[in-house]
Amino acid sequence: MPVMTYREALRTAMADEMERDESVVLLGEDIGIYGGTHLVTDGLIDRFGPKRVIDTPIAEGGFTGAAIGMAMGGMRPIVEMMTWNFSFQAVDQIIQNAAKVRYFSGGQVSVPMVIRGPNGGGVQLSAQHTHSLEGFYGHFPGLKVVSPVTPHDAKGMMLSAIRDPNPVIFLEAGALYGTKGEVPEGEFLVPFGEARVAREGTDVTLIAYGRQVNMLLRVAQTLEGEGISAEVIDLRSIRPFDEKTIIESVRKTHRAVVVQEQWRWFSVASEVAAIIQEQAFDELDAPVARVSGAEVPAPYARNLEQAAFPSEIQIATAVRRVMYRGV
Amino acid sequence: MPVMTYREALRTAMADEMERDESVVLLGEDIGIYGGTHLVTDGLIDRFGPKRVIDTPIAEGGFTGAAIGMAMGGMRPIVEMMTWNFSFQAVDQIIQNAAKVRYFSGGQVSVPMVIRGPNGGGVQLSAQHTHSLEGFYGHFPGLKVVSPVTPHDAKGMMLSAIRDPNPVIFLEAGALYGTKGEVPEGEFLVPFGEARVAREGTDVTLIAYGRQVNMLLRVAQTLEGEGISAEVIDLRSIRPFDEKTIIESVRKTHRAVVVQEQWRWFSVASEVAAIIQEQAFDELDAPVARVSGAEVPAPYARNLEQAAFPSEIQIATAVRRVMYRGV
Amino acid sequence: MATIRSRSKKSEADVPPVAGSGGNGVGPEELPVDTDTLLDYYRQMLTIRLFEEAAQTAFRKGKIGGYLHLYIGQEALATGFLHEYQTGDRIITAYRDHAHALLLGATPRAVMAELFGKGTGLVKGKGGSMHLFDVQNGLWGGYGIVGGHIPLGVGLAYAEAYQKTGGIVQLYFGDGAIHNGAFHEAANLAGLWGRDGMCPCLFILENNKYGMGTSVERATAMTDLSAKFDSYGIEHEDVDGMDLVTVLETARRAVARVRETGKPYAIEAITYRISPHGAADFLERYRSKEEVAEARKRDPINLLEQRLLEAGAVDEQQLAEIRREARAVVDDAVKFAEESPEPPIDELYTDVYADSAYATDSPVG
Amino acid sequence: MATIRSRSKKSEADVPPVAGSGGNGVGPEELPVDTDTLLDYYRQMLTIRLFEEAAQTAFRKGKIGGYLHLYIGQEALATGFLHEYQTGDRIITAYRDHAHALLLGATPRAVMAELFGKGTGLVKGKGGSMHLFDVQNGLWGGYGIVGGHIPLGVGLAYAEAYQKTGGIVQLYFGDGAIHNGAFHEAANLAGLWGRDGMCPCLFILENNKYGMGTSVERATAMTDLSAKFDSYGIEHEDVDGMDLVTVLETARRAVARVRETGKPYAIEAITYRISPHGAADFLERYRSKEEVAEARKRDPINLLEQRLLEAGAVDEQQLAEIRREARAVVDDAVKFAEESPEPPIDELYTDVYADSAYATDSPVG
Ligand SMILES: Cc1ncc(C[n+]2csc(CCOP(=O)(O)OP(=O)(O)O)c2C)c(N)n1
Ligand SMILES: Cc1ncc(C[n+]2csc(CCOP(=O)(O)OP(=O)(O)O)c2C)c(N)n1
Ligand SMILES: [Mg+2]
Ligand SMILES: [Mg+2]
Repeated sequence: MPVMTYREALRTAMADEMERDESVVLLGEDIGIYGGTHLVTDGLIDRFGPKRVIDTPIAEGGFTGAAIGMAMGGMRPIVEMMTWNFSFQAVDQIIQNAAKVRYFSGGQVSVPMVIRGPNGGGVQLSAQHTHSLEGFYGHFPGLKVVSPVTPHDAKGMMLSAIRDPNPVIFLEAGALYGTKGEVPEGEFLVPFGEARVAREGTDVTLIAYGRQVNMLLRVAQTLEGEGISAEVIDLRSIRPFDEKTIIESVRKTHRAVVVQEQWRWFSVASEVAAIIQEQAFDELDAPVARVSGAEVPAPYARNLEQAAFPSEIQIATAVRRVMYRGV
Repeated sequence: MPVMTYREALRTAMADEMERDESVVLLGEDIGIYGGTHLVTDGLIDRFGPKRVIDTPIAEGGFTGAAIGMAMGGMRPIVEMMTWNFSFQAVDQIIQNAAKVRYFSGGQVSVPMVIRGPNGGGVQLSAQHTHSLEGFYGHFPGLKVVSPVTPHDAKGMMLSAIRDPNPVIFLEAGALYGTKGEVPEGEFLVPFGEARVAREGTDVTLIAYGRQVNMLLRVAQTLEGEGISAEVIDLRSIRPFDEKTIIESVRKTHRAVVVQEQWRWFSVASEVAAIIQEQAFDELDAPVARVSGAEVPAPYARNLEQAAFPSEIQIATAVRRVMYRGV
Repeated sequence: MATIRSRSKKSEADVPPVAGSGGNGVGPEELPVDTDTLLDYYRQMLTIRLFEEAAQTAFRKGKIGGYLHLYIGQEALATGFLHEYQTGDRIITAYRDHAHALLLGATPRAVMAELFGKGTGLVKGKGGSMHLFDVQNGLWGGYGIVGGHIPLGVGLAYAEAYQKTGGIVQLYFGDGAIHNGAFHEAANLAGLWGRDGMCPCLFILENNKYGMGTSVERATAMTDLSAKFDSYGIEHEDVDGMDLVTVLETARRAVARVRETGKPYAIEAITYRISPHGAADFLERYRSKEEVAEARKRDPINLLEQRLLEAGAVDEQQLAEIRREARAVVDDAVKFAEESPEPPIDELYTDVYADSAYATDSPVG
Repeated sequence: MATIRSRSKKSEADVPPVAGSGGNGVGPEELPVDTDTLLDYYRQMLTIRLFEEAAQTAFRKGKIGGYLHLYIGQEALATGFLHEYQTGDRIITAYRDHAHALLLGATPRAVMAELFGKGTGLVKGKGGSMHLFDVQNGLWGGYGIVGGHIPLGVGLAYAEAYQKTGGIVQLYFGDGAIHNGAFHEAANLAGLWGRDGMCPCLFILENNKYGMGTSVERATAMTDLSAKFDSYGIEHEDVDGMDLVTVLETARRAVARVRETGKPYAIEAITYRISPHGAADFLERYRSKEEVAEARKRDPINLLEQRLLEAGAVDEQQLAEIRREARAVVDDAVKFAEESPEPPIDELYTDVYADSAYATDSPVG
């Protein structure tokens, strides 16, 4: 299988679909001539021209809304949020129109569109430019929300997203655009709503999505040295959500730790803990533990930013706690 | 104690503070000459004039942002969202500026402001006009989020909100503006972060906020006939959150049901379930049960809308389930 | 079921001609539009009026829930512009949308049933008054968030151009919406895309003098609203929205222009909301009774009636017949709505996603 | 610590006068502003330039993280307008904010330490380059969301008027921001409130030709940006932002006008961003090297140097001395930043709420 970066995997998926389906177009700030601030769309304007790779003014609400209109009108727009932080300006369009117009039109219209861009922190962008919005958008019926971490899933889920007849919130692991991995050639779809067992284990279930999955894999390695066998689950898809894979794992391990970069209150980890205690209550040997971002807007200074996000040490500590190993 | 409506309680609190403190001003659509679409601000423009009761154009982002500027500049604005549904247009201002500017200015500024208005559904306003946004806003550090249900708390929490040096998201029970209750005269503050035990009981803890609290009280009455003694907790304050009162109650009852109008995924009920299993794991005799709104945009038709929100029957059923009574 | 549309339903090849295209110097005695067409529109406007009055009555009786925004006083506007509708065009508006739905061909029965929240309603009882959709007849909604639908309209127009359908978008919005950022961002995109012929969008600003209780003068320091399109390189003109004949003439030119050029164009239609903002907003402190009475003198239906009578195109007996007919249509719609069943409860969970395979409906966890 | 501000620090009573208030017909040979003032500003602009070049170097070395947006080419603009700053005024801008902070009196040490993310930084290392705040000197921030700070500026201006402070707001924003809805909603409010003298806000649109990689022409069909203020009843004028003398003259009139009337006023300052958008944006496909070279010919610092030399107000030796001095200030700032400690980890949890009694910091549940 060819090896490519996360960035290239996304680009390949978009380009392939644009070749296949003329109704697919891209919109966003500086995605064309500039090549995209993260170069995800690099070169596409040369291949597909400015009517299909549309550079927009700085008006997230306006161009996201226009893309919703395009989607209703039979096109398949892919909107780039230069970063998801700017999507707050488009929240009204995403929630009030994209997520709901199918419902309040009694099923007369659909909104086949993708909104994509980098999500999450880790490069000192500070408070206004650091957010993990999985739970924020995942709350709303009518949206689908996904968050791939491997180049493989980046391509396979982007293909699924573009073909999905619904609005898809596609949260890319911004810090990982340059990471490489094997990616199957041609058309392959990674379906939504299926979590991935990234590592098998028997003593404890570690659950995350996005770049925290990679941390979990490293922690699992460390724990192996302590005789703890950790299973690692990559949720991949936030809405729809794969309850089954999690519950099956917990039935085996009887313990779970959920890790996320986002804030703890009313979040993905809250839901995962709630689901596990609901559906595997009698199987649990310890409370589900959560490790989340610090309850502060993201700070700029490197040392503070590092302290604001879950660390491998915090995660390992949480695991030992649910294992009742002296901590 | 005088009896007044929820609406009057809010108005009294605002008027009292405006008398006391000249820096308090109101902004919003049709809050002045029109009297407010829910008449909460009725008469205030006559008492305080148009420089303190400011009618705005339909530009939620703009006037909320301007109010943030006023607050930074030493005033204490109270913004009316005609309904919270329109606040999606102001999300960028609320989250990127109000919640964070204190942090990213290193503590140089503060934002003493209140954003208030009716929240929640129940009067057939359909998909774009029906939201319960406690979890949505509660997710963000820097904000405080409250949701009083009695006229007593409406006044006492509004006074606290106006005097709070932080931005406060004040979610009013829109369906209850006309309900009456006893309200102490003069200055009394209901502090944030303290849940209220609305009814004592020993067998099960029922937890809600807003108009669902009233449902819980009725269900508790019904259950009494079945020999189930239910304790009812009104959270009142979503952020800060009173974990202690809940945990103490569950230590006594060993069972809990959380009820909310909002959607289930990544919500207040998720967090409450997660907290209880974390902090009272060994005390729980059954999984924490949740009853939430149906996972659909709000429908218009009366029968569908009723089916979309938690019913007393659903709640009673959930209680019986956690009590392991045949259901 | 019967619709209120023109007796001779239009198709692209068969748009009823508007005579006297010059249209200036139109005096009360001469009718530049052919009489049959005008009479037909008179009938439609009257039916809309009676339909909405019946809805208001039903609202007061508690048979209609939520919000109900009436179009009373503004009928000539949608009637005149939708006269230019051709198959493939897309119409989008805010929540004051009953007239648009009826004029495009939704049956009064289906619209009234929607207001009543019945399963036979235009959108199965799921949307209500604010969310009328009738995509097969060109109505792309009915939206409740002020300003929020304007970007959608611009995107729909891009799609028309991209797909080379020959269709255009008619995008209606109010004087209150023009102060919302969504308008400005969308209008700027329209201007930009229009340079390449990629935005056949006719902006129709319905200036009915108020956004809820706030007059235009209290909402902006610059009250020449259509001039705000200058910021986006979009040409514009104003029209007297109370006079159907003038509206028809303007609509013809404006629609043709947008269709030919693929560029946006804007109309500010000066009109007046005679009804309260919503059916529940009885307190009207923001305007005087005298002002409303004054506006009623230019009620578009009376104005047209006057013209028709003065031109001898119709007599009192014919008018009475038209009224009787309109009343019958409305009575039938109300009866149908009353008698229709509520939507089946299963409908609660449909139409959330376009791929029904998947649902996340587990309210009780 | 030393600041780069005017040697004679201004107070309300003691604003350095700008001579030749007429200011038109300014030729290269005559200097309508007194020489000492100009020399002082030359020193300040040069210090800013060297400061930012040093920051860029530090960024490349990985000592500065996140984003770093330089003001190179635009220095005359903030220098000229902030000349009119009086105690009590409030200045607010976007993320391209180093010059504003330095000119208002933040020490180069504190600003550089902020960029380095150190505890001695202007905002304790919490904000970084985009979020410089120095409230005691009138800087109300540094914001990173395009358009997002514009409503804040309008609200700050309302507060000035409401509290009768006599202060005004200088609100800076870019050509890219003018297409954002936040600008339009805020400008409309400013126009409205200004009618009652309740909005002493000077809008300063820094048109540096590009919003990131998008030129003004590719962002809007109507490129006369200041004319967009017409929609809000706000008067406006354009100024050559490269020429300090012209800027000073314009600033004096504009600020006085806003201060007297309590009404908003707008300036479009035509300038050019010589540096890349951000320090990491080396790929500049959107403009040619020739274009940048052409713009460099009107580099505001060279332009001023030329003027001073031609007028005989300064000689090469004096210039060398000023350069040496500026360099020393910058070197000292870098050294200070390098040697300063990181913020204490406890700072992570402070400044979230203004009432420190309460915190919700339990990341590990
Ligand atoms: C964003 C938003 N804010 C507020 C409202 C409440 N609201 C509904 S209609 C309306 C007035 C709109 O006025 P205009 O655009 O002139 O339309 P008209 O009602 O006159 O037809 C307001 C404020 C809303 N629906 N959406
Ligand atoms: C709402 C939003 N969208 C996108 C961005 C990313 N971004 C940062 S600066 C910038 C360009 C802004 O251009 P302009 O306003 O002209 O200011 P300049 O950089 O030229 O000083 C963009 C698109 C952002 N910060 N905020
Ligand atoms: Mg109006
Ligand atoms: Mg610029």
